[in-house]
Amino acid sequence: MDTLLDFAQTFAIQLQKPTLAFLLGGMAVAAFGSKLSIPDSVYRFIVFMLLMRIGLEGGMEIREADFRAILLPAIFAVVIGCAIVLIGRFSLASLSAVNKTDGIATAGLFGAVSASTLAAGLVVLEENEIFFEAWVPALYPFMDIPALVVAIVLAHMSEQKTNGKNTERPKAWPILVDSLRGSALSALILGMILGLITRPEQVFEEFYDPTFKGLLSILMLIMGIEAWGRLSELAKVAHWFAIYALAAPIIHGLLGFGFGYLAHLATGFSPGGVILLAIIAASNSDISGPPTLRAGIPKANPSAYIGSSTAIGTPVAIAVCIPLFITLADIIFA
Amino acid sequence: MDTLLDFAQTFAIQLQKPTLAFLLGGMAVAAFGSKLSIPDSVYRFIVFMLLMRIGLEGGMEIREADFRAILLPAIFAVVIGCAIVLIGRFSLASLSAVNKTDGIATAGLFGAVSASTLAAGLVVLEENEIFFEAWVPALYPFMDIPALVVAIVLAHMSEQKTNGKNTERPKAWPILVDSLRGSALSALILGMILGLITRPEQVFEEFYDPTFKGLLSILMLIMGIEAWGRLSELAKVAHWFAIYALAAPIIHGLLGFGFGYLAHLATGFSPGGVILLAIIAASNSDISGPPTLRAGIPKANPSAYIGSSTAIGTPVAIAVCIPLFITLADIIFA
Amino acid sequence: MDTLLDFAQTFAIQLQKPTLAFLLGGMAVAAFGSKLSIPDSVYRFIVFMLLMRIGLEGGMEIREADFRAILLPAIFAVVIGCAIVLIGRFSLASLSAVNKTDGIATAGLFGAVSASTLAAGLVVLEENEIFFEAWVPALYPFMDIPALVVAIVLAHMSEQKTNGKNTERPKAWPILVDSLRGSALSALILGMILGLITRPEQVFEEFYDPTFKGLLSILMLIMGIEAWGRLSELAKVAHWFAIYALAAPIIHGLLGFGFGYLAHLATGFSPGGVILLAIIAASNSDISGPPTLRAGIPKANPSAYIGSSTAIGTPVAIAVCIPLFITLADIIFA
Amino acid sequence: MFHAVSKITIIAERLLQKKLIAQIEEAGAKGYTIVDGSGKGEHFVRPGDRATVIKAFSIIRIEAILADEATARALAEEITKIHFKDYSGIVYLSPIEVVRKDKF
Amino acid sequence: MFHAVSKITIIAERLLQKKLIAQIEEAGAKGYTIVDGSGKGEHFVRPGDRATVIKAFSIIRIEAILADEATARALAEEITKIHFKDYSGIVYLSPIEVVRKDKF
Amino acid sequence: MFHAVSKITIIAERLLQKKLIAQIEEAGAKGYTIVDGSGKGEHFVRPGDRATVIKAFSIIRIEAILADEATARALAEEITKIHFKDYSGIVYLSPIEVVRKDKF
Ligand SMILES: Nc1ncnc2c1ncn2[C@@H]1O[C@H](COP(=O)(O)O)[C@@H](O)[C@H]1O
Ligand SMILES: Nc1ncnc2c1ncn2[C@@H]1O[C@H](COP(=O)(O)O)[C@@H](O)[C@H]1O
Ligand SMILES: Nc1ncnc2c1ncn2[C@@H]1O[C@H](COP(=O)(O)O)[C@@H](O)[C@H]1O
Ligand code: NA
Ligand code: NA
Ligand code: NA
Repeated sequence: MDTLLDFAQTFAIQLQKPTLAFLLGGMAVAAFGSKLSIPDSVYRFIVFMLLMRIGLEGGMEIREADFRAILLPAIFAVVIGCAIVLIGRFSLASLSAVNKTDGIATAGLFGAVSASTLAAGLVVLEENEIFFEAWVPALYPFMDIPALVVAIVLAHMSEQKTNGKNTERPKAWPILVDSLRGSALSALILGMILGLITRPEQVFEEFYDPTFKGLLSILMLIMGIEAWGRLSELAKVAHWFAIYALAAPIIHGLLGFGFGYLAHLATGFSPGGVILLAIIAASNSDISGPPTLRAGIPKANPSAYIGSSTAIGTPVAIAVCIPLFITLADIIFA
Repeated sequence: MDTLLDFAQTFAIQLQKPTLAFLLGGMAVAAFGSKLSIPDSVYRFIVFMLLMRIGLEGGMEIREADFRAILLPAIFAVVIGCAIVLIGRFSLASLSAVNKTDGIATAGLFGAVSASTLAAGLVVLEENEIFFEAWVPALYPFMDIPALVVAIVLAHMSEQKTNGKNTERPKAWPILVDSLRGSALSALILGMILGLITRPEQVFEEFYDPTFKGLLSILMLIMGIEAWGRLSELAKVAHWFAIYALAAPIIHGLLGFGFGYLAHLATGFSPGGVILLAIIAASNSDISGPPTLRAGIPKANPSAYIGSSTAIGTPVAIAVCIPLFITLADIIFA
Repeated sequence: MDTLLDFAQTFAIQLQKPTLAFLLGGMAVAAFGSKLSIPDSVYRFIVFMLLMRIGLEGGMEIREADFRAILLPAIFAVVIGCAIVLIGRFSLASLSAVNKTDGIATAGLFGAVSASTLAAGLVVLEENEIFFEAWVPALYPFMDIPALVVAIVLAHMSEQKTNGKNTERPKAWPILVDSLRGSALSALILGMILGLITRPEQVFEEFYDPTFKGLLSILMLIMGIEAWGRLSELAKVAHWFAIYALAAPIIHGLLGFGFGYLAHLATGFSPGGVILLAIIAASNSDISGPPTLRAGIPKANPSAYIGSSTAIGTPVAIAVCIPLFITLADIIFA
Repeated sequence: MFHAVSKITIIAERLLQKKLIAQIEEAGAKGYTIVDGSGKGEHFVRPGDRATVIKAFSIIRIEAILADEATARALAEEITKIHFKDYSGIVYLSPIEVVRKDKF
Repeated sequence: MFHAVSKITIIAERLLQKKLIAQIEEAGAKGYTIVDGSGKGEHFVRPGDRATVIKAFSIIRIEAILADEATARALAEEITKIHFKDYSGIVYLSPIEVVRKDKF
Repeated sequence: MFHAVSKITIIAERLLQKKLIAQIEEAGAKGYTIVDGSGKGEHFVRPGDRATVIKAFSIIRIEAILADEATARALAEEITKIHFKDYSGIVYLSPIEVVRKDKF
């Protein structure tokens, strides 16, 4: 009961914070039928700015990091990414009302990671002055890429079985390279490398850092507008997608939290790191995942997986999961 | 005489301020035939940023506002908006050399409000350290929407009379909703709501506020370039439009000043508020008004009303009216 | 030997600075085949911001400048611009393996000036706390325009000779006007005029200046991506273009350094000014030059001159020449 | 195997987009493609990518392929009649050939 | 003097751009032109300039002129067969006339 | 009632925009529509929306409808002769049908 109250309170506080407020504001504005929109080029630039900022900071702080401490969370990230897709494969995708290929693609997207949710999580942790290891955002690709690879391979296997035909099996390597070449991961990794091997401290402090929260507020507005706009898409596919999209971020986040807790016990992974790992697990890819899945699982209907992710998954991950895991950490690490 | 000197001096000082300087710079650059231009997506983003900033501030300060103090200026704003259109209907639009429908549409645009002029006014007041109630920008829709509604209804009535046919009369409600859905008013109102019910103080102070003047300088440059570019448009319609566009902002502004003064006497509306109400009245819509009018008065020639407003009305409102009303307030409230 | 060591050290330090790091990062990202890209409208806006910032600062400080001190460097800039094109005409363009018109156009581009290299030079000088006269960036057009005029006239003369036909000779005046109308020079000059005759101090300090380094880092990233992308273009034309593009910035820069040194002896031109003049001379136009040349020398193959400049010339000017001339100044003015 | 079908192209103010699309869909088109543009006609010049201040006035170019020529002709006439007395715009039909007739 | 040639127009997801261009060039086209667009078909609505979150799904319109009609027809059939079972897209051919036949 | 008219499409460097429009208007066209594009031809690849560093080199696609076919043909030949020896670009004519012949 207390927990629930705690969560309600954290949630109420978060609601007042710009991150969540702009997300809901975007949804409200779109629901009202407003023509307000942020130009596409501005959106893409904002995503670049946020990921470059996250990458630079990660890179600069990783210099002093103990690489052994990173190892376990990184392995866990891979495991979580794969596990989420397998869970989806044997829950959502095995329902008779759900097209199997669509279900697997959706599970792949929910296993993958959202840059905007990650950025929102970072800001909320900072606002709550919760410490976390600066390299935690670097876990992103470790969960993201395996999830996409597993989803594409599973979809292929399932189609094989249905068609009987023996087409070439998809290889992990090209999918991995393709993922790394996506604009989101490229920006993040470039930022990390620049942070690690050069001295971008000044430009970070004068430019990338001070604009972070402001740009995030605009990104949240965009995500809110987009979420509302995609709801109609989702209405065209089976209800199960909506139900999955509601529950999955919470379940995946708890899975992430559990693994994070193990790492806490084993190697002293910080509570903030545990929360962040849970947020990464709860998130579902909105930028880089969809094109990779579209190319890798062409028979899957994008309305199903993009609708599930953008219209419901991401708002739930940001609005429900972030405050939820902070509350949970409060209780567990109290 | 002294007044004129005063105005000349205020004007000379304003000329040196970036707001006016960038506006004139834009006109000069365009007159020189330069290819300098600001990309459309950047322009739309800047307008969003300015209106969100104005909205957030208004919303945050409205929390403590005395709603009775707002009532009278809000009613006056509605009255001014309607009055301006009626004045235009019986002056410009009743000239035999002027197409009646074009004249009414132009009057509608001059009754409506310009976000860029409002932003410029706010910055100039701040620079001159003139206090005003933070909710004054919220008067924008109270003047803007009635003016558009009245213009559309009048245009319809005049066409009825000419054609003899009895077509359906336009309703106020859909025009109001359409206006609120426009990107400018949506951003302003979303900002106000977020400012009112959430706690955006930090993102406001770190992001929206510090970029305000800089972004405004770029908007002024764009308005200047656009003004020059639209002059040729204006040349295609009757001279009366140019004459109206020169005089109207000053007359409407004085009307606004007068009503503001009444509110000052009645409820202690601040001198800064009076100036701002005059600026809002003097301004003519450049973003949201034209599409609403285009949809509502399709027979009106956009060259007439957009040319009048963008090429002459807005530069006069910014360059002449803002310093004029500050000087006037100096004298009257001295 | 010591000099070489010195240069190696300066170079190593510069490598760590964001300017160079983002340039190389952009090249690396493009070489990896990443889809990371900055939207075109953001790119054009960044260039505007940088040139406006440079212009404003130049304009504000020029107020107190001694115009006699500017005269000699300005004359030298004109001389250098013309000399570079003549050197190119009698070296690159006279090789039998090189199409003469393509060679002259390339020489014209290398005689002209790059806004991004200039901006990078300014930031590096500032980071190294090297003083220079604030009007030095104003030398840009004095070198840029003569180089383009000379190249277009030379190309015309050479085509005359080949064809025997007597077509109209290109006039300098329209080329000059066209150059000044380009978006880059327009922004720079507008900034200077606004800086000179108005009071933009506040907006400069709050907006244009603090974003300068950050925006430059993004511009460098873009230049890097673009450089890599254009390499394939360059492969289509004679190798001599690549060799010229490698050597020319250094040679031109040394020429600029020499003239700067003369000005130092004659009128006390500062060491920082000498470095900057060398950087301007070393730079090759990437924004305004190409369209002017395309219009003026239509028979020249853009792949030749744009490939040479963007793929090799600009990276060499930024990555090699800037640290080189700083080291050289260290030695000479020690 | 190729099939002769009709393509209708509409160039109009962005303002009309919603209404035009509704009409196209009602006429039975299974899809449409829109590109942004700028242009000049009787009315006034519409700038392209430059900051336009009034975006709603910019031009869009909609094309829709219809399997049945008569439907396309009727749609073109209807759109002309309803919109292009008051608003800017033009419509034209082009003869084209497609591979999958049942797709349109 | 004018020459009758074939124009092939492909409207497809941006995702396919690289592959489509490779096929066009392989078929012998000496050039192509691409414009960005948005649209709706069987699959789903593709927003235009609004922040789309998923850019790769937006629509491109490629046109290529081919001197030889048979080649154009073969290319249209090949593209339909290879891509448009799984991915969104349409192809059509238009008869056009050009001045310089050897250019295509 | 439909009328057969000619549509001229010009794909060229943005650099030529002003001159091309002047020629189109001089030939008597009452309007034209421009869309931005990218492409590849003999000369070189023109990137699209990516930061291009050199915008003036990007491609535009102009289309203009002319009521008179002979005029359209003359215009196509003139543009080819004047510009497309030195500059990049192509022109083609398409047969189309319009509702309001007097509009063009
Ligand atoms: N003859 C034409 N050829 C091509 N496009 C045209 C033509 N006339 C008009 N347009 C296009 O249709 C839009 C509206 O035309 P209008 O209704 O004549 O103002 C213009 O902005 C052009 O984009
Ligand atoms: N009948 C049509 N007319 C014009 N464009 C179409 C048509 N059908 C489909 N398209 C375009 O082709 C894209 C993919 O179509 P589809 O494969 O049906 O989803 C759509 O987004 C439209 O841009
Ligand atoms: N065969 C073709 N089909 C379609 N567009 C072409 C073709 N050839 C050239 N183009 C377009 O015309 C532009 C200039 O062509 P070019 O003069 O050959 O460099 C190219 O960038 C393309 O956009
Ligand atoms: Na996930
Ligand atoms: Na007004
Ligand atoms: Na140079």
